[in-house]
Amino acid sequence: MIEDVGARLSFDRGAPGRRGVGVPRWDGEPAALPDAHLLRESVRLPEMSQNEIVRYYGALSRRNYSVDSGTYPLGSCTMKYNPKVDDLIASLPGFAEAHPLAPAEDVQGVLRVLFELQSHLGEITGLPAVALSPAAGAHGELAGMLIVKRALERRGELAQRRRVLVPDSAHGTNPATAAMAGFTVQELPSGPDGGVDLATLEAALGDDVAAFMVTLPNTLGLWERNIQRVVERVHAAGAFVYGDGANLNAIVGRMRFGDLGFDVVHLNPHKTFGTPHGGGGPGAGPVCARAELAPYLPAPVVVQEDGRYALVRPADTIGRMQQFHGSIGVLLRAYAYIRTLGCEGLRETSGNAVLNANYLRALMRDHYDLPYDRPVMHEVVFAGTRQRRRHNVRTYDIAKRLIDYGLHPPTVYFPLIVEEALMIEPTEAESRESIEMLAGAFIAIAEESERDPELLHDAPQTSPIGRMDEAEASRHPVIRWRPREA
Amino acid sequence: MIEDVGARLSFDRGAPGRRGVGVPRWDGEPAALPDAHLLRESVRLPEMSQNEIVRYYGALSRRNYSVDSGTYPLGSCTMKYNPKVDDLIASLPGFAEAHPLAPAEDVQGVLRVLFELQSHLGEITGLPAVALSPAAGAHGELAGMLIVKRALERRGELAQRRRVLVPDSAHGTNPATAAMAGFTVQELPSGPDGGVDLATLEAALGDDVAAFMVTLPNTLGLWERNIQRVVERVHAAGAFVYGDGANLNAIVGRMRFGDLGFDVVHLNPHKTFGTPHGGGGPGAGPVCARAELAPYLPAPVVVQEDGRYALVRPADTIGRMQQFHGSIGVLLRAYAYIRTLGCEGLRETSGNAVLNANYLRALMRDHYDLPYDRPVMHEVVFAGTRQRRRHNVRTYDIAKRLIDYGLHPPTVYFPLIVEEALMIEPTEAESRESIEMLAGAFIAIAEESERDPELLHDAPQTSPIGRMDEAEASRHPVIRWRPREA
Amino acid sequence: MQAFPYIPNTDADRAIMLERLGVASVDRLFEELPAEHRDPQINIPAALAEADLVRLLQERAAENVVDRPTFLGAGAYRRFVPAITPHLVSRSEFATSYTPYQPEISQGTLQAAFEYQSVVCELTGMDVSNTGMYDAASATAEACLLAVRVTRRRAVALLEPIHPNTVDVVRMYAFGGDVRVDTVRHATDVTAEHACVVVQQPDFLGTILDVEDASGAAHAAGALCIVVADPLALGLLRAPGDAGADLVTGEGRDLAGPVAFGGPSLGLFAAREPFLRQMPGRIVGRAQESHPPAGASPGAAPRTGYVLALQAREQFIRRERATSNFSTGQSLIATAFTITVQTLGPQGMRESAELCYQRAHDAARRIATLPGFAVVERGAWFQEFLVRAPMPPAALAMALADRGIIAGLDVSDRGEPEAREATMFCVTEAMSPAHVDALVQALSEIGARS
Amino acid sequence: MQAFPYIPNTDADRAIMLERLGVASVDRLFEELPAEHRDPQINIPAALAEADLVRLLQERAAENVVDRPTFLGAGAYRRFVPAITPHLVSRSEFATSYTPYQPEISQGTLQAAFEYQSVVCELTGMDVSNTGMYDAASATAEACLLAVRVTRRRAVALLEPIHPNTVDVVRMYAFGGDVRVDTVRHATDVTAEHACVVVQQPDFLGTILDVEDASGAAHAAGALCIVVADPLALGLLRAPGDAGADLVTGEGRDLAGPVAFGGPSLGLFAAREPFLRQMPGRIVGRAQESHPPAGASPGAAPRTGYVLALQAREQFIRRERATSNFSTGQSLIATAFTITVQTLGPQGMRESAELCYQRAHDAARRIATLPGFAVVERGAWFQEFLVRAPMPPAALAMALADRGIIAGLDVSDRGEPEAREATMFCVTEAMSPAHVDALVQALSEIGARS
Ligand SMILES: Cc1ncc(COP(=O)(O)O)c(C=O)c1O
Ligand SMILES: Cc1ncc(COP(=O)(O)O)c(C=O)c1O
Repeated sequence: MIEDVGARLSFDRGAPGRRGVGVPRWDGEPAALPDAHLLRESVRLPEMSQNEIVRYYGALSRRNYSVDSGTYPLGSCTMKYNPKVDDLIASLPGFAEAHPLAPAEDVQGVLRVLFELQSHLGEITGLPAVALSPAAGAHGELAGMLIVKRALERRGELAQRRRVLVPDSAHGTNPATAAMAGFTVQELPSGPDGGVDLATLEAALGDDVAAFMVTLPNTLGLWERNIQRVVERVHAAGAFVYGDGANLNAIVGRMRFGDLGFDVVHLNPHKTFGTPHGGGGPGAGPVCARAELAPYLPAPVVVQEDGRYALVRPADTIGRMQQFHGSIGVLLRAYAYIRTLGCEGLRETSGNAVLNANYLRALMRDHYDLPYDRPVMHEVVFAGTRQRRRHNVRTYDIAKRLIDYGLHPPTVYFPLIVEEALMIEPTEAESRESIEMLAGAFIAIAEESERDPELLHDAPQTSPIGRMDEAEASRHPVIRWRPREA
Repeated sequence: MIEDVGARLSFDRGAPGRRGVGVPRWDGEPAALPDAHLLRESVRLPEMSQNEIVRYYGALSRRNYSVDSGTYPLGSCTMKYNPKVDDLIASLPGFAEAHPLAPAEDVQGVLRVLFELQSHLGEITGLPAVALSPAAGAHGELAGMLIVKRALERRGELAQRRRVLVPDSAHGTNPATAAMAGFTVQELPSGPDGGVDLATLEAALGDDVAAFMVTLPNTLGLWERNIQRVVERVHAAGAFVYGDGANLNAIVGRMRFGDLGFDVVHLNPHKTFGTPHGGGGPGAGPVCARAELAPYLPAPVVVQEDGRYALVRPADTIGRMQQFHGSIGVLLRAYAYIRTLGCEGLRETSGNAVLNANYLRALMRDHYDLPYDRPVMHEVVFAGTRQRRRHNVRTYDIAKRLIDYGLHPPTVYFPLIVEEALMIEPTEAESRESIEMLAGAFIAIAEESERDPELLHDAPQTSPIGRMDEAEASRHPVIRWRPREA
Repeated sequence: MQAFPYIPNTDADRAIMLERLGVASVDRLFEELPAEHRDPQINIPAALAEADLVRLLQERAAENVVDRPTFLGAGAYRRFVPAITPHLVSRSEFATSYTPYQPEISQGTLQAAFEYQSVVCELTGMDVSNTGMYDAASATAEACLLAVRVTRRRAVALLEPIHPNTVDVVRMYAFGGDVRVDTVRHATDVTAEHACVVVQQPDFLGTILDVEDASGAAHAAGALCIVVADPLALGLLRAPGDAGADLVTGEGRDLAGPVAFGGPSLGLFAAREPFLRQMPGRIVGRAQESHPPAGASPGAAPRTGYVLALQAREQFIRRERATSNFSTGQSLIATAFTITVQTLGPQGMRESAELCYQRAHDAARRIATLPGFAVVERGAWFQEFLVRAPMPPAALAMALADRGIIAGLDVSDRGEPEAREATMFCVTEAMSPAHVDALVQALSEIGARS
Repeated sequence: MQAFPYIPNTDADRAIMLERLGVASVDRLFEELPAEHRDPQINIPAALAEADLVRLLQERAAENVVDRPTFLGAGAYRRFVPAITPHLVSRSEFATSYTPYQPEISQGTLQAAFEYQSVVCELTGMDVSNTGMYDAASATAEACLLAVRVTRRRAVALLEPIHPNTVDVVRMYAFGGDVRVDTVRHATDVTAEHACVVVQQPDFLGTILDVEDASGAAHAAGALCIVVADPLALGLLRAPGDAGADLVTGEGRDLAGPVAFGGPSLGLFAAREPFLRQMPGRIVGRAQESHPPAGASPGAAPRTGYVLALQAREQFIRRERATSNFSTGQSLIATAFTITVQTLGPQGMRESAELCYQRAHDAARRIATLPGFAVVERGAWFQEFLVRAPMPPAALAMALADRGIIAGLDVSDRGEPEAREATMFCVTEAMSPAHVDALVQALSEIGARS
């Protein structure tokens, strides 16, 4: 009897003539409008009273699971707690109302924060040349790979070095970014321990290789045991080591990319530094590089001289990533997060993230297959292979069934190299009890898959809507409202 | 499988040593603490991390129905839309951070708003002597009745006039307030049309009567057709007319208490002026009186002289209603609301509130009994008598069943003079469709009560929790957490 | 007709509805109202669009000066409130619901209120609490009326120094109840005529009292002991319930949010068990499901929830015989208070109280060393201290105002000898240390020039 | 170990967990990491308690001057955003969820995104939209790459005057894609080498263009026409889709919230239907339930919902052959944008756009009457106009700064003749009329003194 919210968009609500808000009337002398051929009649939009809009979007919100509603162990997403004080800080009028083109003397406060954030990220990564302007992880990757490209260009090697090596366990953004940066991508199969296989790497290296892109820890949640040798070999071949630092939560405060010899990394503050993910952004993607690469950083960067801060364009910059200076609201939150925890708190973060993942692994290991049976870092990848083989239950079904336990499913079918993958990242923000609860739900579901696999096939049952026909939505895409008669 | 939230209070969550927030360390020279016998060991409180607290209170919030979730037609409560811009205004630091004892020159902005609000309420009620400090409707009533008491005292009639007349349809706060003000209460039975019966009133009047308290429109949602004669008779008997103005939404912009001869009224901004009710407050209860009663107003009131605003203590004030100046945050919202609508918008408010109530009455009238079959003002009172008699379904069951329709039940069993009362106040904030939806649900339930009364007896079925055993909760009250072992 | 964003019906909607009613116009629905007074001229400004409204009120807000260092306390204290408190209570599910008459869809409000009652009992050391009252002063007045009811005595005693506005409010309620109000200098002045003695902790001039002295004297006279306590101070100080208090009230506003020019406020009200059914206000009790929904937990035990309890005390049932006329209270502020206190937790409440104590004592110590200035000695104190300057308090306030600082409260008009010529400064855990530095600097300059 | 509020595990928790793992300490879990680099010295300041953090950042925020009248625009416009927009998007259900990979529990995000796509299509007059990109400039760059893909041409043309930062961003992406970027003065300069022409509407110097001129020229050369449009202006101006645009981008930030020093932003990205499967970014599609929950609606039709659609274009499936590397986007900003536009509605969008137009034209008219000042004539314009003062732009900016006013943008370094010696002032619907008065007053004083 409760309304089927999905069937009625805002465009199907309200009534002609309703208003959501009043607009001040212009009561001065009216200027003539431009010629009619430059103008439109009106925009076709819903007409709702404010109450209707508030209820509609409130109802939508209640159809969402979120970190604030419960455990959200989506692997590779680091869905940790998002501090509310950081939201409050980002909304202070002094920050929120600052115009991006304001004279530097009017925006010293925000510039100082950004400058300090550059320096903190430089410290945290061990890579001191930092630019904050990329808008997300993938955008930071693009900036990083273009820095590599520019450096090769300046070395006169760009025409020759067009190949980028990427492990097959890499996040999809890595090969996609390498391609956007104009490189050809060669995928390297992972070794039996889930890490980079040195022999494979060596075989692939050559003087046409521009860079090796590696995620650390990798997307299996594993530490690259050969990382130092990997870096050596790549450098020896004259190529760059690009680090995907999106998994920094595993090692923050304990290990620095720069110390391991990486040339460039990007970070994901919307993962490691607790900025809210917003249902798919906004994020940010700071890029950190060795000092020698500083001239190529994307513009702008913040510099300080005699206690005054200014935005500058690096000498040989690859250009701008976006129109203005970056996701300032996200960066302010990241700064606040780092200042709240300090170095000690960041170490505790990685410590507890890794402890939670290993504890979960220990609790679940008898019930699910472990394709790589090694202690893990911040996340653990199980395989639903046993359940599929024995009970015709797929990882997809297990994921949907978790919803009925009031939990968000993990990432599934990724990394691609693990069959029926269940990639679980609990983060440090979950307590021991919530790890136990999560493991308990997984174990109960493993038992259900033996006893009553239909339960899983029909899941979820308690969600606002049932399983969706996703394939059909792509076969015959309807991606916007249209009036009923049309 | 989803947690039984009610069974676990915060005190049963978390773990010893967890922190919800850090507190700055005192790193100066420490002063000695007071003697040990003045100190305590520690306070027994939950120990939770911030994530746990956010999730717990978030989960609680999701167990609440609210105006922002849907139609909330609780009679006598005027549950209208609460504008979000008014919340924003009340939280502006210039208002939120002002100290109540700050020198007047530092708080001219808020004093000006309060002064203008006094004047707007004076205009709206036609009673120009206004004090804003009462904290809620009942508090405003107390202020109003003490003004009456002080006036009688100054007239030398206090010893003689100790009786207060109250119609039997009155809101419970009216007799309770008269008693708190030291008067004895005499209840007057309502006339056959639901209004004050002139003969009954005249019989009850006498030179020992201090005041007549009347709600306008009354709690049956009806206009007092004799109101002018009522006021005349009461005044002729030397008594005061006290108006409960909590139902102002019915007549705002269209009729003024002062013009009808009332002496004192209180208003409920958390009803008429859209301030959020907060699950039971905060509210405010401005009191408005004839000019001659101004010296008795509760302290403080705001005055203006030469463009400067100041808080003053009326000459012969009844005293303070609370420690400081009132529910400023609520009053700021009320001011913003009045300024948003202006006189025209306030008239539209009452117009649509009354139209909605009458439309609802028309849609439902064939399905429920109408004890007083007259056009109504802002609310309509039906009786579930037919359903009780024929199907052993009580108003209580009807109310609970509405929950399964995604709606909030109306006020039930009030006013006391209507058997099985269903008191429904839709407000102007509901649209025609939502009135139709509400009527549709009531009608469907009337049909269910014939067809399948068990559906109603077992309702609600879709709420976060089922029907509660309320009687037992009062028989053996458990009103606080205690450790399990105790 | 102009469309207002808060009123959905359009002309077309109204036409349909009026047609159904057989009424020609909306105005016709008001025909019972006396024609000669209908549709009066109401002199209020024309409607404002949201953008103009916000601009106007931003201008008004800017006319308040709130960024200067200020050392006012006296019942309204700047306190640390964590960001999650406003975040959570501004959720519209809490903010836009009514008093929880329908428990099945009001468990959020009800369970939060039960948490509040539990927290208040723990802080005060009392057995029971209601869901909160308007503010500390009105709660104290209601506590006095409770004492009057249970002792059947017609006078109450207030122990000085007590906040003058509390006295004022108690007198106002007492005027209603025809009760006499005596202010007394010593707890031992309480007599068999008094229903109770009211003690403020810390007292109005900042001193920490031994509540046992007052409760002992009150009980000896057959009176109740009511303590008006500062809830942050209770992070550090002995719970009044452990020192013989019968009723405890207090002001919860400042742990719930900003001082907000003094309101909305929150009156704590806690009592010993025997007074439970005499309490004013709403009370939430634990309850069990009587009809668990069919689908929910088949065969399982009824679930636990919360309901409004002991309503037979209240105005809407007992009418003129109710314990109070109390109806709408301060629910949202109570939830905010609860969240702050629980977020601080046992450690945080202690640390915050101690930080307040230390910052205040540090400021006092530094001021005491300034030539010409003295801090009045009067035993243990919490956050407020009395300063005598080389000039009268009014002149001191002016001199500080010239330096952009709002002084403490001039208390020189009070009767107590220690208040003579004194200004009461307040320093809390939430004040900026830089503001204290500015004060000390300003005072040292003022001292040097006088 | 110090307890951090964002990390629940206590020493006791860790002890239990480590025991289960048979590991002696948390540090032991990191033993695979190279010992010589483990636990480096990291030079960042010590942890701050919340109260100190807030105070620190309030100080930083106060170091930004944001209350002066300012007439900067150039891609970041102060716009009216109704209060319900931040109210709704700050609901943690929207703010703290991930990209909606699990549609059953992400309908809120998904349906809001579908609303967004619909609104963008309506505003731009295009057939399809994605869920939004980083900002206008990067969306424009991605649009250029789309044009390169579908035309298989290796150069793009940008029509001047266009925002210089847009040029910069397009060049950056073009560096990656090995694409040539030409800036052209006339649409007719587009050749068969160009994959597209990019037109800004209104153009960088504020003028309203007839998009048909550009689309006609582009199509004649076999190139696509990409329009970068101001979405508020689209409340008034002809939809680019009706004037021949193939792709429309734009900046949504300013209708979503405050300018926020330029970000986070929101890049609108809409296209004609044939380009749907070539689009970068996420796309949400309508879907039906395949397994309705048993209890929900027995026998009833499957319900409608929303899912991520056409994912085969995306990096996590197609990897190096994806249409873009796009992953995390600007979902929350897109929802805010949608709510603002829908709250304004058709009437409000028109009125807001006209108010912007009228306020700007009024300011220009008043400035044009000041002796010594001229407003450059160049056809219809929306919110930005070029002023020549009796002094060079830099001197004008200084003179205004002395009067507490931030001037418009100095555009005198640009090539266009109309920009010579000019300052570009921007006035929007959200600017305070008092600020415009102050500007006119200041300019008249400055004019009189020069
Ligand atoms: C390992 C890894 N790399 C890259 C990315 C891409 O980051 P973004 O989504 O912010 O573009 C992610 C994001 O989830 C990631 O987990
Ligand atoms: C008619 C009437 N009078 C008085 C009151 C009491 O107001 P309050 O609850 O604000 O004390 C109410 C409140 O609901 C009411 O409806």
